[in-house]
Amino acid sequence: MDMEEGPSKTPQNTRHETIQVGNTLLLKLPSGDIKTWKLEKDSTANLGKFGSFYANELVGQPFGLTYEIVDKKLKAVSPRTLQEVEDTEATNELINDGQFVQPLTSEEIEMLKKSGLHASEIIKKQIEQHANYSLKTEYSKEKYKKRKEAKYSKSFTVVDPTVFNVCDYWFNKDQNRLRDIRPDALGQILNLANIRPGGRYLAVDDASGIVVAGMLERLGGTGRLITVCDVDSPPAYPALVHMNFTKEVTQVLSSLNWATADEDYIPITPPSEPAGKIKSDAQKSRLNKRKAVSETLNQTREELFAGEFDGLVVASEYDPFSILQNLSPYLAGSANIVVHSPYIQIVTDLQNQLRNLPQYLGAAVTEMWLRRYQVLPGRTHPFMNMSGSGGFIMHTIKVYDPS
Amino acid sequence: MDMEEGPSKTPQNTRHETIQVGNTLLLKLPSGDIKTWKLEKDSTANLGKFGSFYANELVGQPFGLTYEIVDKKLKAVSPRTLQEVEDTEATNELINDGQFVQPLTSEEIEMLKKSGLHASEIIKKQIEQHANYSLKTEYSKEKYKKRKEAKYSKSFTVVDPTVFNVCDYWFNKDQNRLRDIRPDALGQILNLANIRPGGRYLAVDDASGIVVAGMLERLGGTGRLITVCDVDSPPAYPALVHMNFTKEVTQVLSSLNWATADEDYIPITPPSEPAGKIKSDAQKSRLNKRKAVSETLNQTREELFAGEFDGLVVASEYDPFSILQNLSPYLAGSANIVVHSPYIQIVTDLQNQLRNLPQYLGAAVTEMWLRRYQVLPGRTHPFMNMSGSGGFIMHTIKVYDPS
Amino acid sequence: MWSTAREIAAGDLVIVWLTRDAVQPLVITPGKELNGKYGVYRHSDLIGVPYGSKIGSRNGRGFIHVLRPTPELWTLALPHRTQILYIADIAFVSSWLNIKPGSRIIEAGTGSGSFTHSVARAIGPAGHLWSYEFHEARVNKAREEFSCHGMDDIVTLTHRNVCKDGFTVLDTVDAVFLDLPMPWEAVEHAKKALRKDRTTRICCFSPCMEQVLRTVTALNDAGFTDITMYETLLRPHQVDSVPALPHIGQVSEKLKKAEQKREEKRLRQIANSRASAAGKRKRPGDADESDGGRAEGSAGKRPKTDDEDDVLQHEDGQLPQAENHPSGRSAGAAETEEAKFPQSVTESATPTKTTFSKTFPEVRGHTSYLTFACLLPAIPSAQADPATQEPVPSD
Amino acid sequence: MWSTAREIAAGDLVIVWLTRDAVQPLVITPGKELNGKYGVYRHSDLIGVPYGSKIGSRNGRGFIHVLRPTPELWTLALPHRTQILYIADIAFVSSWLNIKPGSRIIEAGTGSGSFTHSVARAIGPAGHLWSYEFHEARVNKAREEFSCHGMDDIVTLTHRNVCKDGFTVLDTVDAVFLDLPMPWEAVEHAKKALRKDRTTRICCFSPCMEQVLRTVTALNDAGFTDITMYETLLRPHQVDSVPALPHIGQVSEKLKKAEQKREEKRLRQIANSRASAAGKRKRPGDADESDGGRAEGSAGKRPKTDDEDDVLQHEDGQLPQAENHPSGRSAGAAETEEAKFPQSVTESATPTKTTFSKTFPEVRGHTSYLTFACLLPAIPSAQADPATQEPVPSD
Repeated sequence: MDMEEGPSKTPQNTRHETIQVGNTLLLKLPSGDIKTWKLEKDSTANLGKFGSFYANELVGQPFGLTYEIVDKKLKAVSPRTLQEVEDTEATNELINDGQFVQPLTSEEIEMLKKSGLHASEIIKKQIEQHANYSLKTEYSKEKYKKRKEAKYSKSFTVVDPTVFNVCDYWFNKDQNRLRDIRPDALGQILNLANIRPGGRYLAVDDASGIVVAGMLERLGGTGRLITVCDVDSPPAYPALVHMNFTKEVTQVLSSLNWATADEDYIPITPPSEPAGKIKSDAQKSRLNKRKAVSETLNQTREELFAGEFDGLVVASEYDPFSILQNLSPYLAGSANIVVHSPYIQIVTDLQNQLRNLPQYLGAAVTEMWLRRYQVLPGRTHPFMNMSGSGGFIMHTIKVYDPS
Repeated sequence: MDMEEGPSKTPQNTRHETIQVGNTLLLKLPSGDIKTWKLEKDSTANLGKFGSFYANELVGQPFGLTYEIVDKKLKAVSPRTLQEVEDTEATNELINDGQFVQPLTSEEIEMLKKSGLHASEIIKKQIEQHANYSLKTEYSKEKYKKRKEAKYSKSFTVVDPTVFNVCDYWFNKDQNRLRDIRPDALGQILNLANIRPGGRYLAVDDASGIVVAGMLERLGGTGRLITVCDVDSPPAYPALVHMNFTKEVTQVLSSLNWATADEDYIPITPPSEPAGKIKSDAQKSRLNKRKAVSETLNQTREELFAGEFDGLVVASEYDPFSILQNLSPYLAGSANIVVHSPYIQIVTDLQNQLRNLPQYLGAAVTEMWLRRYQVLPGRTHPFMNMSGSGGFIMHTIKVYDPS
Repeated sequence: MWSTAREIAAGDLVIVWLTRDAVQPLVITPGKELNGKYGVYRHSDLIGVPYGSKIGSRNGRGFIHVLRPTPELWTLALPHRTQILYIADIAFVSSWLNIKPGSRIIEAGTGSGSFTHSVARAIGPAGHLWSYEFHEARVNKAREEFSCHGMDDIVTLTHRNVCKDGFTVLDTVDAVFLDLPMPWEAVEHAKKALRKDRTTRICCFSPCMEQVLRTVTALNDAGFTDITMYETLLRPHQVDSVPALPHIGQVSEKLKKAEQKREEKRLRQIANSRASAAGKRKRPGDADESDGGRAEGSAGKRPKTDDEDDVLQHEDGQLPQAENHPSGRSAGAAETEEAKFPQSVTESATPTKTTFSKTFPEVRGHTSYLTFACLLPAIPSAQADPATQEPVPSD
Repeated sequence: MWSTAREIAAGDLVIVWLTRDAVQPLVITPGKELNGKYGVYRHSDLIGVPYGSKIGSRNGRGFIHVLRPTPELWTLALPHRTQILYIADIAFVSSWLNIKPGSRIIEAGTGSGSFTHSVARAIGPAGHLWSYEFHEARVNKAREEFSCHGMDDIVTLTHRNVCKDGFTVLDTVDAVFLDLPMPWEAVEHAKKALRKDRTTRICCFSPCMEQVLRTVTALNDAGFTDITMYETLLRPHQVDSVPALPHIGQVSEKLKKAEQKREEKRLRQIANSRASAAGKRKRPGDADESDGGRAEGSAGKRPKTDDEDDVLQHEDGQLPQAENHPSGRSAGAAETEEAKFPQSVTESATPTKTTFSKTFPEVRGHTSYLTFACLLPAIPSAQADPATQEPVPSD
């Protein structure tokens, strides 16, 4: 093994290597649901019927592991293998049409649970009582076991908060809030917009901050990102919270709104100089804060208006043509412009509007298509249900209009 | 084997069981191209470099066989098996990037061909001369052989003229003339429109007659089909010719145009009664013909205006809403209406227009999606290129408006 | 099969359309009643009514549409019994297999009968369908249905394990459709059942790729040609008619006005507090603090410091935690509307309506792989002279 | 990697955009010239010009755009050398594998270098990519390219058969990407190269399903988890702005007018022929026969009898034979336009323009199956007490 090749430097990261106090985690439950939970020091996490545990148990652990809850303590367990049956729609010609008969009453199950029996024991008991169990095919048996396991197992998995996983979580939770930005669409957007560490970008993200999350991760704490939003207060980008970014990563982000991003507008800022003499420390601190806010705003505006940005990403509920007309003057030549929309009509109309404008080169519309497969041994096939739409992307390159 | 079940009657067919004089055939050449050719008695067919043969040789033969041409006579050959390699994009990490070097000059090949050498012999000669041949992988060798075979083999296949195959031929030839009606779209249209033997239907087919071809085949000589076209003369439905329908099948079809299909319009027909006394037999015959035409036109109009048709299929270059508004009064309650368009905007706008009209129930828009696979042993995958669009379908059910 | 009369008669099978998602079959039985969500309908009231009519409930509050059955409506109305074939697959298979009036067809197994109905419609009374099913309960259910639907003359239903026992006809059918867990076991049997005097066809319906691979091998070994495989799907699109997207100039104007209002309010408050400065001490700061109302755009949002930097302080937990109901920017009144379409600023938008569409969020991603092949007619052992060939009937 | 300066400098790699289908890389070499279809461009003229400029040719007849390279433009401009990864796959793989600034990545093989460039951009100078290629000629070509593109610090390229000899790093990388004919042979080697202190990832790129099945087994046997497989594609849409579809009322009016004109002409001809009836005999019939001009709608069509039934006589060959250039109804002037959009009656249409779009007729239907899996961090042998765990650096 030839180890002298490659760099010796320790790579930076956009978040801590292990789980920290203050992290907002995505916990995957045996039912398949994902719960979002903020790790507070010395607290107890409550996963409802899946149990509760001491939060501190997770501190310093790597992301991605599965834990069983035993007396509020956590025991990391080995990952599952492919022996399990996850297909819920396999044809089974030999099974009687109808439902499994529940062999134990819910009262009996409740009693067993209260007696502290382990999930696997409850399932075993149910199987023993299930008269028809031996008549089922192996697939059906596995299916049955799995379903029961999901119901009684006291365990969870800490989802590794990659951009892909965070986007996937939000998309599955409410794809409207993400404006249909599916993980494949986000990956596409980031590549087409040529996001790289050190680059300077503009973004309009009305998609819960998933675009900002992706861009910040790709910047990795170097470069610049200015977003423009539609509210007077700084925009909430709720998807960011699950990224657990370090301060270094988020400090490259500043935001303006559609008023403060207007060159001709002079924002009304409350005076940061005292009208009379300073009356209290509180007032002084407030005035200093105002001054800082005002200065930051002015700096950000100057930075925007100075232009020469490397790219623009738009995922907005507003007319994209009006956004491009407003922001493309601040783009450098050869900057990439990417507009995502859930609706094909919006991006095709946009491409049509850009067609004869000399400052936009090679406008093209593409649709995302994604298909996931079940890869269980002997039962490989695309999942029966698929996401219908990851939206549409219009990509173009800003060029200098010689006229 | 229990043979007493089932019917004893001989099924009818929409064309002759075997190839007939007068048929228009689709001949698939070794190159993969398909040539359309009309079988005239005692003629000689010329397939260019793939040879020529006596047309009579094909009369009475079943559809679907492959023939080798030997001295203008035909020899049916056994079908190819899956041993052959058809994939032209298999990864082959071990082959040098670059082209095969042609070991024989084109002059040498021309000489071999003139000497009457069989295709397989020429290929063998080329392989012998090919210095690098043994270095190639088996896949590459097969590929090479196949390419050469396509070039020199004197053979062809008579395509079985099913609706699927005829539609596929036209679609590949010029999908614009078929208004993107891919074979899967056509199948979908016919099922959604509930076409059955004995039914009575209306159609607007600006798609080269492929819809009419499909509907006539599904009627099988019983029922009725009235089409409305945009020219004063009877519409040309060129796709019909490849179906080689019997007269029984086509006699259920009549056509009107957008003027004669208008109830308020009185068509101007040249007088079929002589203005004075009849001057010649030619004139008499012409007048009789006129009379027949005029009567047929009036009968078809009366039939349309009497209504109670079972379904309407539209694949038109005109505004589909205006078509529906004109023709849906002639539909029976519960009739199925199917509108196909290459453009999603057209069918979505249409659905939107129909949404609040009480005579249309359950309007829904669907997109066709089709994918074909290569199924060669060990190399199963979707074809690298696929048809992008088979169009969009709007389906709705005509109901009685109680108001 | 089903009634082709204009009006509904006693004993007819009709399809009752309550809503798009509630479609159900109904055999008209005088004396019986149908209970809808919004009212009651007497079967006898439907007799003599034309198919395609809208029927009001007896209390006048609800209504239904009574439709003529089609194989597609029947499939839609079918209570889910086993994995049903989907209409896209059924149409595609019928088309590739060249199923038309007069065709003779085999299907195995019968399953839910969706394919059976579609084939019966296409082949008509001149054709015939042999349908085989291993599962006895399904056979009985299907036999009853086919009889009730007037398909006895067209369909011969047999309870049989075709992989083991083969089919009941020889050299007869034009096409075979296999929807079996192990279709490769039935391929040789299928070959026997297919007629040999013209090109015939087979389709194997298999959800998993591994089944496809074995099927392809079996078809190849049995001498089938043109082996190919397809997948087909229908992607439903949802259509919305909504106001055109607002221009950002509109947002900009709103923000500017809101800022101005806020400043005016602040100045007013300072003036007020100065006026009452004699009485109280700490008021000016308070007035300053409250800073007036936020713009309409931020209505319903959490109170926030006016520190421009707090967007950078997520680690400190000052931003809303995205719990089950995240309180992010679209968490206000706009959220429920947004589920239909983004329109948080539509009040001021122009009234121009645009039609937008997109694929439904979740669509059918897979039903089955459709493996097709042809069996070519036997080649005459010696090429016959055209003159000596079988006479061709002239029509 | 590539220049980030505003202006082009000598030695820069630029992308020259001639048309959408003609994009090519160019290393600015003073003294050289670029020959376009419509003119000549001196490299030296490009120096000092900002990226993104439009440059006229020296004769003023042509122009080009000079663009800053991106991995996507580079891939687009790449002369086809071997099966290149497509941009949809590259983006998706990068995303799933969580490739970001500072990541350490392995790829095998290097192939055309498309993935290499995309990864190099994403990981930046703080990351590292080990790239392995078996094929010597490709290694040499890639080495030259990477050097020219300033990627030497980021990419370590090795000529090696990784299936046989494994990788050159141990417990180091965050993710492995395998684009090999037999990826399963490299899975155990990949496991060794991946770091074990956090969740790491692998992707195997395989065109064929059989490769996927073997890969899944190998990954499972090696202890990888979350094994899943995806396909991703980009479907390009073509956009047209065209007049709204004509209403059939317009066609109807045209047909009626044409019919009237024809009748008028017929009557005129009869009147004319009667006027000259004294001189000649057989004229009236001829006038009758020619029947005047056809409607505009049928202009360019073959002459036809006015027998309403002839549409039923296809067997007799009276209808046009659809040869290579069928002379059907759209065979007239409308045909070439129809290739762009149906508009045969657009002359009389309202001038309202509508935007229509559809997928390109032929699109990429498949590139590869992307099989993914995770390797979870090693579980501590005994669950450590939180207090005794490794100290966490505070930032």
